[in-house]
Amino acid sequence: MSLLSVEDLVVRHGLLQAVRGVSFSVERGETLALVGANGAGKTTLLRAIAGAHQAASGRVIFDGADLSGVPSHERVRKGIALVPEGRRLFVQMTVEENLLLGRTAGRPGDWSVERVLETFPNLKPRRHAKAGHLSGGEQQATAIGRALMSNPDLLLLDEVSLGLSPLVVDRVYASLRGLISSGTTIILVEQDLNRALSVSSKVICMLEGRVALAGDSKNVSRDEVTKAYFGLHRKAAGGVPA
Amino acid sequence: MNAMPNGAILSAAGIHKRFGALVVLDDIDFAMGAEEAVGIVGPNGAGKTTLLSVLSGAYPPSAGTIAFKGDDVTTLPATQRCRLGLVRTHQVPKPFGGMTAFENVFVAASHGAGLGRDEAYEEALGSLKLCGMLGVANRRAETLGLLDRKRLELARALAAKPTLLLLDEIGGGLTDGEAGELVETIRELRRRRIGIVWIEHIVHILLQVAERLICMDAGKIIADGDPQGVMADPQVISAYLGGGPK
Amino acid sequence: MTNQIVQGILLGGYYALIACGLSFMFSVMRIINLAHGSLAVLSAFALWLLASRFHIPPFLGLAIVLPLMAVIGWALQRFLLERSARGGALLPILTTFGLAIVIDNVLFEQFGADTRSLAPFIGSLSYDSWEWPGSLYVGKLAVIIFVTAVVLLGGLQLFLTRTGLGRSIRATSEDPDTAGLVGVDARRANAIAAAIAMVTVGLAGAFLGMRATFDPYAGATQLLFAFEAAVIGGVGSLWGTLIGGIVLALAQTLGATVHPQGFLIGGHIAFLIVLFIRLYTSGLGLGGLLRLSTGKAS
Amino acid sequence: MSTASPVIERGTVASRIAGCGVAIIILLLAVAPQFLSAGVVDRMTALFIYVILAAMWNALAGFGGLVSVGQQVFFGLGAYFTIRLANAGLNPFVSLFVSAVIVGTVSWPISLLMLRLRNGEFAIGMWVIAALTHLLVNLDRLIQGETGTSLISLNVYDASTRRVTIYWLALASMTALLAVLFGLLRGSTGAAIRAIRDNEDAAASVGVRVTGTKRLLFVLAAFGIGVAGALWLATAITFQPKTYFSVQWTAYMIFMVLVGGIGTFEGAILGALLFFIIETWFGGTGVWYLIGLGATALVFSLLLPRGLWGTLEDRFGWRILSVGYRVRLPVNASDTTGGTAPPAQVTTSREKA
Repeated sequence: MSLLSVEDLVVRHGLLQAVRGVSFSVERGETLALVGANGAGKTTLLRAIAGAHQAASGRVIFDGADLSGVPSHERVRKGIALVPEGRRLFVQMTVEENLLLGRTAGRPGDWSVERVLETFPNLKPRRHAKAGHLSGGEQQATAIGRALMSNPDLLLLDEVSLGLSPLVVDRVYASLRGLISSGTTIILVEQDLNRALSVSSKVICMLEGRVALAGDSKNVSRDEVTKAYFGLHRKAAGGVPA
Repeated sequence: MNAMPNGAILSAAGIHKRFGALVVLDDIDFAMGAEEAVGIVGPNGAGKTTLLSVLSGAYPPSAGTIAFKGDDVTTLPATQRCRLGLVRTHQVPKPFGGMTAFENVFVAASHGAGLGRDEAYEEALGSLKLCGMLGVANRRAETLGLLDRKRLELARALAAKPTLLLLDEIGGGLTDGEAGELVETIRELRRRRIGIVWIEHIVHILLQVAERLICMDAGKIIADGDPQGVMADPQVISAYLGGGPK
Repeated sequence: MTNQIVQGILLGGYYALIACGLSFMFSVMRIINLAHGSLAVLSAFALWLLASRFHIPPFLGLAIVLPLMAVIGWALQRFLLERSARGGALLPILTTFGLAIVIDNVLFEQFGADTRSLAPFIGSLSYDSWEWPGSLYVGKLAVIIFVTAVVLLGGLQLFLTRTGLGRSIRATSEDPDTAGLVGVDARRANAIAAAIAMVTVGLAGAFLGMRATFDPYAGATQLLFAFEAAVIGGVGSLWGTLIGGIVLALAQTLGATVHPQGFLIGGHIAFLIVLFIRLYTSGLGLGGLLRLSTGKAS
Repeated sequence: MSTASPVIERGTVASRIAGCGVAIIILLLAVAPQFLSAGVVDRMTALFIYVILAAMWNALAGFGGLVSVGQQVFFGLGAYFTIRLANAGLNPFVSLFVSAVIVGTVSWPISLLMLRLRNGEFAIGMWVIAALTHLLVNLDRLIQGETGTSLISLNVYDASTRRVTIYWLALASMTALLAVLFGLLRGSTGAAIRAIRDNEDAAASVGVRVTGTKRLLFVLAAFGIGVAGALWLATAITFQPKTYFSVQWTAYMIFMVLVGGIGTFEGAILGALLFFIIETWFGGTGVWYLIGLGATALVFSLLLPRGLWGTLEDRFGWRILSVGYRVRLPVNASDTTGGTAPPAQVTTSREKA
């Protein structure tokens, strides 16, 4: 049984139908990369899986249970954690407090403040700093750490490298590789295609709310993805996909 | 770049915008001629919407100057800039929810364009018609769907009789047919000699209208010129997709 | 003069007490509760009823009234505020104003127009005083109120920073959406925050009754005091509220020395002056005055 | 394409009939004192004042989005300045209106500070202003604190002349204020006011002068409520600050507008009428009456926030004194989604009243 399966999911974001019938599934231990231009519906899809948006139709099935109508805080309890776009830290609170909040769901597991600080050594001296005063890389580490604190079975990462310097991105990805090798299931939204393909086993490219391309990360070409990304594949084909 | 090209209708020089420690616009120089149609693309967080907000007067730049029709408008509030003919739309439509679609547009015609009653009626109806909204003219805006709200956003800006229109992602979430209509509408604006600056993520729509394309990334302009050329620019591709070819 | 300043500072403790619930609710739920003062008076009447009818002294009566206030706060949030807040920013003002009118007049219906006091039920505490160096006489009750305010504010601060529930409430006040994504039940956090706010209101009502008199329509004045102290204290920590309360009380004390009727005028004018300075120096007009600064980048 | 252009309609058949009806009612009301008992004339005067209060609060809150719980300040000041002017020797009836002008003038500086506040802060900030003004008025020796004073100079007129004159003045004030308000809200300024209420940023971005427009509305509402306060003084003769500066007045305004229908012109008038009837029937029950008012306001704000008229308007499309605009499409227009499609008749886009 897949850890997560998304079945013909339609999500409205405000009035916008941001996700227009998406289906896919993720097995335990897999890493799925989600790419696509802005407004393609990636963030909305992740947020819908995490329960921040309710589906207009279709289903999200996690660990065998239908999540329809389950609010976001309950989903954290079931083992889904989201690192939201823009980090969304509680800027008035310290790094430690942000991390402790991740424990609200009370799921048993190995993650502790200490372990997060071990994993992201750059946070160690910043433990009692307000999250609003952190650098971009430190903020990102805190956001990932906060999600890990709930000991999730499924980790959703939205644009973790956005606004970071390449050096910091390398560091973030090094820690992600650690997580992946320890068996954590991950869905990752990433702008940087090469990075996305290098860590993932599967890739989905979204365009205007739909899946424009899905494949094995090793087998898709950069060119294919670029075409799907800008919606040029269908112009070239001279038609509109059904 | 201190000397603005002659005949520039809008020129911005040395624009910086910071929110706290966050630098969103980093030394932007931008000038365009009247009747030009300029597209702006760039990945999330590149500062496109912020640039539009600074140009339209929603908030002042942290540094730099903006001139419109030869006058310095850097400190002029949005209301005044609108009355001068520099009008914007909002990425997330901001309709006057308790008013009908017609009333929404009428406000812009009578205040933004400063028209008398009958001219304002003509202008408002004309804008609604151009945007295909006559059929829902009597609906309260809060009851409209997203597509109609986006159209209303455009119709309302048009009714203020802009000489230069700043469009922020009016194409998002449209079906192909709807996008086609939108392109037609924009082409009609061009025939009416209205200058256009258009931020859009749906690049293939933008390419049908823009005669010049600017790509922004991390608060800077990284490419500016012929649309096909800009889209082929490796720097632009890597701004979107990162890294070099695989 | 020293005497008046000391009295003023002590009175500020009471204002901090009544203001902290108002600003706490505002910073968490973004709602100004116009029934705030009326609820304080309700608590005072409840204690009065317990004392006069059932001979339960007010300090003991708090053991009954405060839990009751917590329940009221929880219900208020769940059944009124949560619902009306969905209708935009203006509806909660009207809803809580309607509630204030109902409470005031129900109290009037039950207890009549007479002014009451809890002072007769707390023995000599209402008039006892300590002599401090410099032949300064300070009322024991005033000191108790001030100390209570400090302890309450400190306790609240500790609760918010040191406990999981407190962090959940702070997270909800900063960003309810993201709070849900890290596992916080925002509705529950709001209801608990409202319950806590009402407990502080209950306590403030008790002290209102002990240190002065009250009548069914006294709620409006208490609301204005609370609002003024909260705005003067401004953004930031709960301690700002204490400073706001003290400034308000000192201004009132000063007003009273200038003119026999200057007590309330002094407070209102101080409030307007602070408001004027804040609005025209910091450009806070757009952000809201009571709001804890979130410093969120756009 | 069709040759016929859409027509802008400002009213319906119903509204034209209603317009005539309103004119007839006002005429009837003008001659009514000949036939009515003294008591009824006094009650009718009160009704006119309620209508003014409701219309003004509705303009501010319902159209402008400015919810104030301190509007009693202008009610009290209207009465206070009348006392002051009459005491200075001005004819008491003239004083009523000069006083209201002064109230409007005073509201200007108040607006400079208060209009920078938002939502709840504005609401309660106005309340502080009302409380402070009340205290300052109490300081005036002439008023003698809460003891108050009377508009003695009215005593030179005999009781029935006084009653009928005040009745007429109240009727005329109500008519004039409603007409001015209707004209303002119906015109392009009214559209701007509603636009600001719905989205201030968007209003600014399409050229609406936000601050100036809000200020105009604030001052107009202050003036109108000042007139109401002055008229109330003329009927009651006595001036006790506590009565006039009571928050109860704002409670009444909120009740009337919330029940009648916030943001609709008809709603405020309907609300005032209902309030008047309820007061006539239940006013004697004293405090239960007030509890009922508060509870009704509470229930309406929770369950029926658009009020009675707003709900009827939504349900049945009733529009009598509408300030809105309707576009009527020519019958051969291609769009079929338009709400109203009566026979086309005109080929220009001139306004039809």
